[in-house]
Amino acid sequence: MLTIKKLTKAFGPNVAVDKADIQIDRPAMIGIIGRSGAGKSTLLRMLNRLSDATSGQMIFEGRDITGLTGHDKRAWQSECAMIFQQFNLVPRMDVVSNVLHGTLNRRSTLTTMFNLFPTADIHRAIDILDRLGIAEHGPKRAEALSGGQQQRVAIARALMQDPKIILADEPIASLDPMNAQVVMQSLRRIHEEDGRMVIANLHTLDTARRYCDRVIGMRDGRIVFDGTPEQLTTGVARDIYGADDSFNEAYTSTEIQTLNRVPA
Amino acid sequence: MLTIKKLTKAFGPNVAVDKADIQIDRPAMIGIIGRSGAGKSTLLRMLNRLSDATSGQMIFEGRDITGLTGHDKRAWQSECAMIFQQFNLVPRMDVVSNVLHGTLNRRSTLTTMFNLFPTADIHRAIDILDRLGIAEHGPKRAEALSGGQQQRVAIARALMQDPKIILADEPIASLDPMNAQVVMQSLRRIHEEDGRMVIANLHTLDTARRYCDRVIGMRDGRIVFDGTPEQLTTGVARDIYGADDSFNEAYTSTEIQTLNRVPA
Amino acid sequence: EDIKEFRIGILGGENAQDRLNSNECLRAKTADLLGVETKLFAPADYNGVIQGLLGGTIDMAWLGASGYAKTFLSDPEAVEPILVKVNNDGGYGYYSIGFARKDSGIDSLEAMKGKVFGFGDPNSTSGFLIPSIEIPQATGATMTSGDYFGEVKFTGGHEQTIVAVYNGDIDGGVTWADGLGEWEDGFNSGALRKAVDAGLVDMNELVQIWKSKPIPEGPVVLRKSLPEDVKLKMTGLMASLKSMDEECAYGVLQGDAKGFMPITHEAYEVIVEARKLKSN
Amino acid sequence: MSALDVDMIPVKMQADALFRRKRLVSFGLPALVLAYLTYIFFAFDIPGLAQRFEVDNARALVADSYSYKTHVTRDNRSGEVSVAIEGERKGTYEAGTAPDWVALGNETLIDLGEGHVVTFGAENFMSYIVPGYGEITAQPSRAKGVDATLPEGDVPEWINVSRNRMTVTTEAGRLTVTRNRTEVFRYFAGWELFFFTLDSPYHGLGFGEVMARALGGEAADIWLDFWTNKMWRHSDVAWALFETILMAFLGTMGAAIVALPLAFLAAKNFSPLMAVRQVMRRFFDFFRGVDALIWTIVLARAFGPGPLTGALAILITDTGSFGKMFSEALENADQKQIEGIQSTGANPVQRYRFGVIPQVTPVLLSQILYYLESNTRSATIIGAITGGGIGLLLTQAMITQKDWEEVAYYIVLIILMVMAMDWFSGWLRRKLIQGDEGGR
Amino acid sequence: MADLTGGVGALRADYMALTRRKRMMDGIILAIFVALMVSGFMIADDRNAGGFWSGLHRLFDFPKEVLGEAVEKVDTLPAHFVKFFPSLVETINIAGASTLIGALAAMVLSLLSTRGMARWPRMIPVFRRIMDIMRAVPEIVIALVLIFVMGGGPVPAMIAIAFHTAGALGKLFSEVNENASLKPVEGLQSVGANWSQRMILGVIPQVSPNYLSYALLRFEINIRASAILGFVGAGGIGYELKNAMSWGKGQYDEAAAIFLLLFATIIVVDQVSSHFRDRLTHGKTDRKVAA
Ligand SMILES: Nc1ncnc2c1ncn2[C@@H]1O[C@H](COP(=O)(O)OP(=O)(O)OP(=O)(O)O)[C@@H](O)[C@H]1O
Ligand SMILES: Nc1ncnc2c1ncn2[C@@H]1O[C@H](COP(=O)(O)OP(=O)(O)OP(=O)(O)O)[C@@H](O)[C@H]1O
Ligand SMILES: [Mg+2]
Ligand SMILES: [Mg+2]
Repeated sequence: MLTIKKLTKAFGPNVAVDKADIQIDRPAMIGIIGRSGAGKSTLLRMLNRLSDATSGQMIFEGRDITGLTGHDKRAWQSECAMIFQQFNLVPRMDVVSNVLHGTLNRRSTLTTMFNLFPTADIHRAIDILDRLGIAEHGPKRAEALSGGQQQRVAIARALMQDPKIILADEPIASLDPMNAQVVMQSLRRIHEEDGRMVIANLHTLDTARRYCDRVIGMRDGRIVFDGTPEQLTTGVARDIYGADDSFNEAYTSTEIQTLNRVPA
Repeated sequence: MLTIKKLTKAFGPNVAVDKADIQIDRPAMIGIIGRSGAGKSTLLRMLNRLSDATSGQMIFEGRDITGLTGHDKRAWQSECAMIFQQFNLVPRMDVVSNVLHGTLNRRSTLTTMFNLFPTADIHRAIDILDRLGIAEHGPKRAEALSGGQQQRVAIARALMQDPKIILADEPIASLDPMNAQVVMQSLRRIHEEDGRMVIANLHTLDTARRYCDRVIGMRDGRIVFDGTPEQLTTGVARDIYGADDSFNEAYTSTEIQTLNRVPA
Repeated sequence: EDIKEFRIGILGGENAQDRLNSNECLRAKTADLLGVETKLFAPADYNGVIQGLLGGTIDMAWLGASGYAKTFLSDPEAVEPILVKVNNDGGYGYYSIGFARKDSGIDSLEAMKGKVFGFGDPNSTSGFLIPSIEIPQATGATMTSGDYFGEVKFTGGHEQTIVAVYNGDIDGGVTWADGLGEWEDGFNSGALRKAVDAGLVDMNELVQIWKSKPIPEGPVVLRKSLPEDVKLKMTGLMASLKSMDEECAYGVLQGDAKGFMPITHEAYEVIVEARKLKSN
Repeated sequence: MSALDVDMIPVKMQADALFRRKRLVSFGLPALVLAYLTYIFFAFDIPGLAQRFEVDNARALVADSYSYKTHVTRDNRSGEVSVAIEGERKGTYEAGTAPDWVALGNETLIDLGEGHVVTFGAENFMSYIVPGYGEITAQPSRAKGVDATLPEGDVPEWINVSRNRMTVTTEAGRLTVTRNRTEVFRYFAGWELFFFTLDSPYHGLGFGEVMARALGGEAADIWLDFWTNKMWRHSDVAWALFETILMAFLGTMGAAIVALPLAFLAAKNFSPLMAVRQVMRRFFDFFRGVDALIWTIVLARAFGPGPLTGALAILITDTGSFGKMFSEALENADQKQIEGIQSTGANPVQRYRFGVIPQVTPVLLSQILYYLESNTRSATIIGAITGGGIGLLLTQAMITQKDWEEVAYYIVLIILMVMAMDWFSGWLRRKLIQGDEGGR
Repeated sequence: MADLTGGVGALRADYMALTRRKRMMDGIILAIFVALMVSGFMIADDRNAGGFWSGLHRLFDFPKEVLGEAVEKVDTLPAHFVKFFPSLVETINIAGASTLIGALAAMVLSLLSTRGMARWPRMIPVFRRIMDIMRAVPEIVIALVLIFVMGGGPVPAMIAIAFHTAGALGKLFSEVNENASLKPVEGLQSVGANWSQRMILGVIPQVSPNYLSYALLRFEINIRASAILGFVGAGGIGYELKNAMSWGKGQYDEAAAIFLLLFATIIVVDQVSSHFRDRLTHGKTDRKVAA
C-alpha cells in the first residue's frame, strides 16, 4: 500500500532522515517514536509533500508520489491529511469554515473567495464535528476553543478531506492529559471505523503502546525499530532514545501517568 | 521629629486616609500594614508630597510640610526619599545615571539637561551602589537588571538624596523571596548604620515583625494599630485585616515562608 | 538707504536652468554695476515672481502685461514699469491666437460653439485676459462654460494648451505669437513656434480660428522702493543691453528683437481695466 | 443515531445561516468595490480617455528619453546649413564643421543610414531617397510653396504634405520642408553630450582615453569640463539635489524641534489646562490639514521664492504632524518613571528631561526619520511648484515638452535620491535606536 | 577591604571613562547636528529671494489679503461652496479610487514579497525592489508624464497616486505579513490548497484589520496628494484652488471658499479615519508610519 524506499532528507550537511525504509501493506495505525530531532516530523512532512525529499522514493498504491508537482502534488496532499502539533487552524475563522478547508483541493479559488461551499459539504462538516463531539462549537471562532477542541477541529478538517492516510505530527504534545486522551481515542476510532491508515508521531512510549498496531522507532534519522507494541521492550526503548542504563521509561510518559491519576 | 495630625485624603466621596495621627520621636524603622485599599500608599504619597492632603497637618522637625509648594516642596521631597513597588527607574538609562537622579534637586536645570553631573557625585553614586553590592552593574541599563537589583538601584537613588526619611511603598512586593530578603536587609542596614528614618508599607506580617521597630496598622483609611512588633498578635492582625476567625496568618505571608525554606 | 543685494525674477516658458543661464550675463553686469550681490530667481509660474515683487523679495522682473496689472491691483505702490521690449519691426505688441485642429473641421469661432475651449494660465495676458474679453465681444456671449462654448478650461500654460489642442483633449485654445512669418512655421516667434521647433506639433494639422488686437508686450518693472540711483542705473543697463552685448540681449530678450524702450504705467491702463473687469 | 441527527438539525440550520451571511459579505464587499470602480470608470470618462490617449506622444516621450536627434537645417532664404544637436544653440557645430554622416559642400549630403540619403541641392532644391519607396523631391520657394514631388501612387501615411509644408517620417529620421527652412533630424540612442559638450577637447573620446588623460594630469580639466557641461549642467543639478535634501532636512528637524515642547502642551498628562490642550490640538490639525504646498504659497509673499520658503512650509506642516504624534507618544508615556523622578524633588523641566524624554526618544526618533524620507519626496513636489531644487528642474523640463531625456535623467536622480534617503534614514534609525546604550 | 575599595576604584575609573566617552559622543553628535542645522539654515536663507528675518514681519500679509477679501464678500461663500462641490467630489474620488487600487496592488505585492508566503520565493528581492521604486517616485512625476501622454483630468492623478500608494502600502503590508502566523498557511497547504486559497483563507483574515487601518491612513494622505496634483492640471479642487489663488485679488473669496471646503474635508476624513483606525487596532500598538 505505502512503500518508502531509502528516503533521505538533508538540510545542508545535516541529515534529518537517513535512508528510511518502511513497508506498510494494509491500513494500520502506526506510531513513530524517537527523541527530539530524530527526524519524525521531517519524515511526515515529506510524506505530505510539505517538504521535498533529497533522495529516495515514496510509493502509494503503486503511484510514485516523490516527485509530484503542481496540481498533482496538491491532489496527493488532499488524499493524505496532516494534523499538526499546533493545530495550524485559521484562528480568526469559524470552526465549520476551518473544517471546510479540507475540501479546498476540490474547489476553485473563486468558490473559496466567495465562500461558496456547497450546503452538502457544510452539513457533512457538521456531521464530522458531531462525530468528534464538538458540533455545538461550529459557529465559534477557532481561536475561542480549547486546545483539545482545536485539535479535534484539525482532525475534522483531515476527515473532511476524506483521505486515505492521516498523518499526525505529535498531535497531543500541546494538550493536557484529558484532552490528549480524547484526541488519541478519536484517531483510533477513525482508524477502526473508517479503516483509514493513521501515522502518528508520538513522544510518549505508553501512548504508542496503547493506541498503535505497529511502532516505528527513529534515531538520528535512521529507523532503528519496527515492530508491534509488544516487541517494544524497555531495552529497545533505551536503544531508541539513546539512553544509558539509568533510563526510566517514566521520563517519556509524564502526561499519560498524570492522566491515569485524573478520574476519567 | 515627625508629627502627623488628623491627616485626611479624600478622593471624591471616597476617603482613602481618614484623620491619621502619628507621632514619631526618633529615627525608627516603621512598618505600615493593612490590606489592599487601606490607604497605605496614599499616606506615603502624601508624606512625599506626590499628592496633596485634603486636610490635616504633617510637621517634620518643627516645620509644617503640608502646604509647601514650588521650590520648598521640591526641597522637602529631596529630604524625603521614596522607593516604589515597581522601582520607577528610568529603564533606558544606565544604573549610575539613575542613582544620580537623586541629586536633581541640588543641581541646576541647565547642567542636568546635558547630563553633566559632577565627578564627585558620580563617585559617591558608585560608592553607594557598592555598599548595596551592585557596583559592577553601574554602566548597564537599568532595564537589564533583575528585580531585586533594580530595587537596590532605587534604594541607591534614595540614599543619593541623602534623605532624613526614606519612604518605601511595598518595596518587596514585586520581588521573589531571595531578593526580598536582600532588599529588606539593605533597608534595615541603612536605618541602623546611617540612623535614617525608614517608613515602609509592607504586605506581610512577618516581614514587618522581623525588620521593624514599630508597626502601624491601617484599615479603611484609619490607623487601628500602633505598637511594637511584639504587640502585634494574631488577634490584632485579624482586626487589621478585617478577617474572621478563620484568619490564618500564613495567608499574608506566603513569601517569607518560602524564604525560610531557601538556604540563606 | 543702500541695498545689500539685488534680486532679478525671470518668468517661465523655458527650461528653468536655460532661463537662468540665458540671464546669467545680465546678473553679472548688474553685480558689476551696482556693486552688490545679484541673484536670479526662476519660479515655476507667474505668481511666484509676482508674490516676490509684492513681498519685496524681488527687485526687478520682466512681467507679462496681465501680471503687471495684477501686481498693480494688489499694491499700486509695489512696482513701476520702466522698459518694454521692441520687436524687430519696431512694434511692441504681439497677438493672442486662437487655433484648432484642422481635421476637426473647426475653422472659426462660430464653429467652436458648444465645443471645449482652453485658456492657458489665468495670469497670462494672451492666454487668458485678452481673449476672455475680446472673444465674448466677437461671439456676443460670456465665457461661462455652457453659455457659448460647451466647456471652458485652464490648461495651465501655453505649452499645455498647444498639446491639449493637438491631442484633441480640447477643441480649441489660445496662445501667443508675434503674428509675423508663416503659419506653417508657427510664426516667427511665440509658443507655437517653440512647439514646432521641438517637433511636438505639425502646423499642417492646425488652423487659426481667431486673432486678437495687438497686445502690448509686458514691461520690465522695478520695485518702487528701490533707491533712485539703483533704478536709474538698472534702467540704463537694460536699455543699452542690446548695444552693449548682442549675445546677452538675445538671451535676455528670448530671441531676436530690437531692444528695450521706455514705457510708463499709462500704457497698461487698458489691461488694468480689463483685469478689473474680470475680477468678480 | 437518528436522535442524534435530529439534534444536529438546529446546528446545521445555524451553520447555513452563518454561511449565507458570510457569502453576502464575501459577495458584498467585492461588489461594492466593483460598483465604486465602475462609477469611477464613468465619472472619470475612461472610455473617452482611451480615445484621447496619444500613442504618438507616448512614443515620442519614450524614444526621446533614451535617444537624441541631430538637426541639419538649411535656411532657405540665406542658404546656410547648420548642424545642431537637439537643435540647441549650445549643441551647434561650429560653422563649416559637421559629424561624419553629413558632407557639407555645394551640395549637402546627409546619410541617414540604411540607404536613406537626403541631399540639399542648389537653389533650395532637396531630395530624399527612401529605399523601397523612391525619391521625394521638393523645391521650396516663396511663390510656389514647398512644391513637392512624390513617386507615383497614393501618398503613404508617413508623408504629410500640403502646399506650404511637407513632413516625412521614417525609421531613419525625419524631414520637414517649409518655404523658409528645410530640416532633417537623425536619431541616435543615448543621452547626447552627457559627459562633454562639443567645445570640450574631450568630446568624442573613449572612456579609456579620457581615463588615460586623467591619469596624465588632466583630471582637473576633465572634471571641470564635465562638471560645467552646458547641456546637462551637472553642477547645477547636483546643487538642486542638495537643495531638495536641504529643504527636507531643515523642515523635518526644525519641525521636530518646534513640535516637541508644543506636544507637551497638547498631551493629556502634561498639559496644565484642558483649554490649552484643545487649542494646541486644533493648531496641530490646522498646520497639518493645510498642505505644505499651500503654506509655500502663503510664505512666498513674505520670503520670496527659494529653498528657505520650501523648508519653512515643510516645517509648518510637520509641526502639525509631529505635534500630534509626539503628544500621543507622550500620553502613552509610563507614569511610573516620571513619578520616580518627581519623588526626588526634581523640578518639572528635569522631570521631563529624565522621566519622559528617555522613554519617548526611540518612538520620536523613528517617526522623525520616517518623515525625513517622505519629506524628501514632498520637497521635490514643493520645489516643483515654487521653491526650487530638483523638482523645479523637473517640472520646467517637462513643461517645455521636448527635453525628455533630461526629464528621464531627473526622474532617475529623484528616485535614487529618495531611495538613498530611505536607506539612510533606516540605517540611522537602526543605529540610533539600538546603539544608544545608556539612553540620553 | 583595601581590595574592595580598589575594586570600586577600578569601577569608578571605568565608569568615568565610559561617561566621558559618551559625553564626547553626545557632544560631537550634538555639534554636528547644530552645525548642520545652522549652516543649512544659512545656505537656505542665502539662496532664498527674501531673508528669513527681513520677511518675518510680512508673514501675515498674504493671509490678510485673502481673508480681507473673503470677509468683504462673505455673502458669496455659500454660492462658491455649491459651485466647487463637484470638484471636491472629484478630488475625493481620485483619492478613493487610487487608495483602493493601490491597496489591492500592495496586497498582492506584499504577499509576493514576504518570506513563507511568496508564490515564487526566489523573486522576493525583485518584488521588494519594485516596491521600493514605486515608493520612491513622487506622484507628481508620474502625473506630469501621464498628463502629457493622455491629457489633463483625474485619471493621470489617479494612476500616479495609485502607483505610489501600491509601493508605500506594500512595504507596510509586508511588515504586517511578517508578523502573521504561518501555521494556518501550512495547515492549508497540507490539505492541498493552492497559493491563492492559502493567501485568501490563511493570511488575509489575520492581517485585514491592520491592512484596513493602514489603508485608511493612506486615504487621508491621498486626499491631500490629489488636491496637490490639481495644481499641475490633474483636475479636482486643487485645479480650482490654483486658478483662484494665482488670479489673485478679485478671486480671493473663491480661493478662501475652496480652501475652507478642502480643509474641512481633510479634517473630517482625518477624524473619522483615526476613529476607525483606533477601533481596528484596538489594544494593539499602532505604529503610525510616514507617507
Ligand atoms: N527547516 C529545517 N532546516 C534545517 N534543519 C532542519 C529543518 N527542519 C528540521 N531540521 C533538522 O532536522 C533534524 C530532524 O528534525 P525533526 O523536526 O524532523 O525532528 P523531530 O523528530 O520531529 O523532533 P521533535 O520531537 O523535536 O519535533 C533536526 O536535527 C533538525 O534540526
Ligand atoms: N488617584 C486615586 N483616585 C481615586 N481613588 C484613589 C486614588 N488612589 C487611591 N485611591 C483609593 O484610595 C483608597 C486607598 O488606596 P491606597 O492605594 O492608598 O491603598 P493601599 O493601602 O496602598 O492598597 P494596596 O495594598 O493595594 O496598594 C482605595 O480605595 C483606592 O481605591
Ligand atoms: Mg517534530
Ligand atoms: Mg498601595
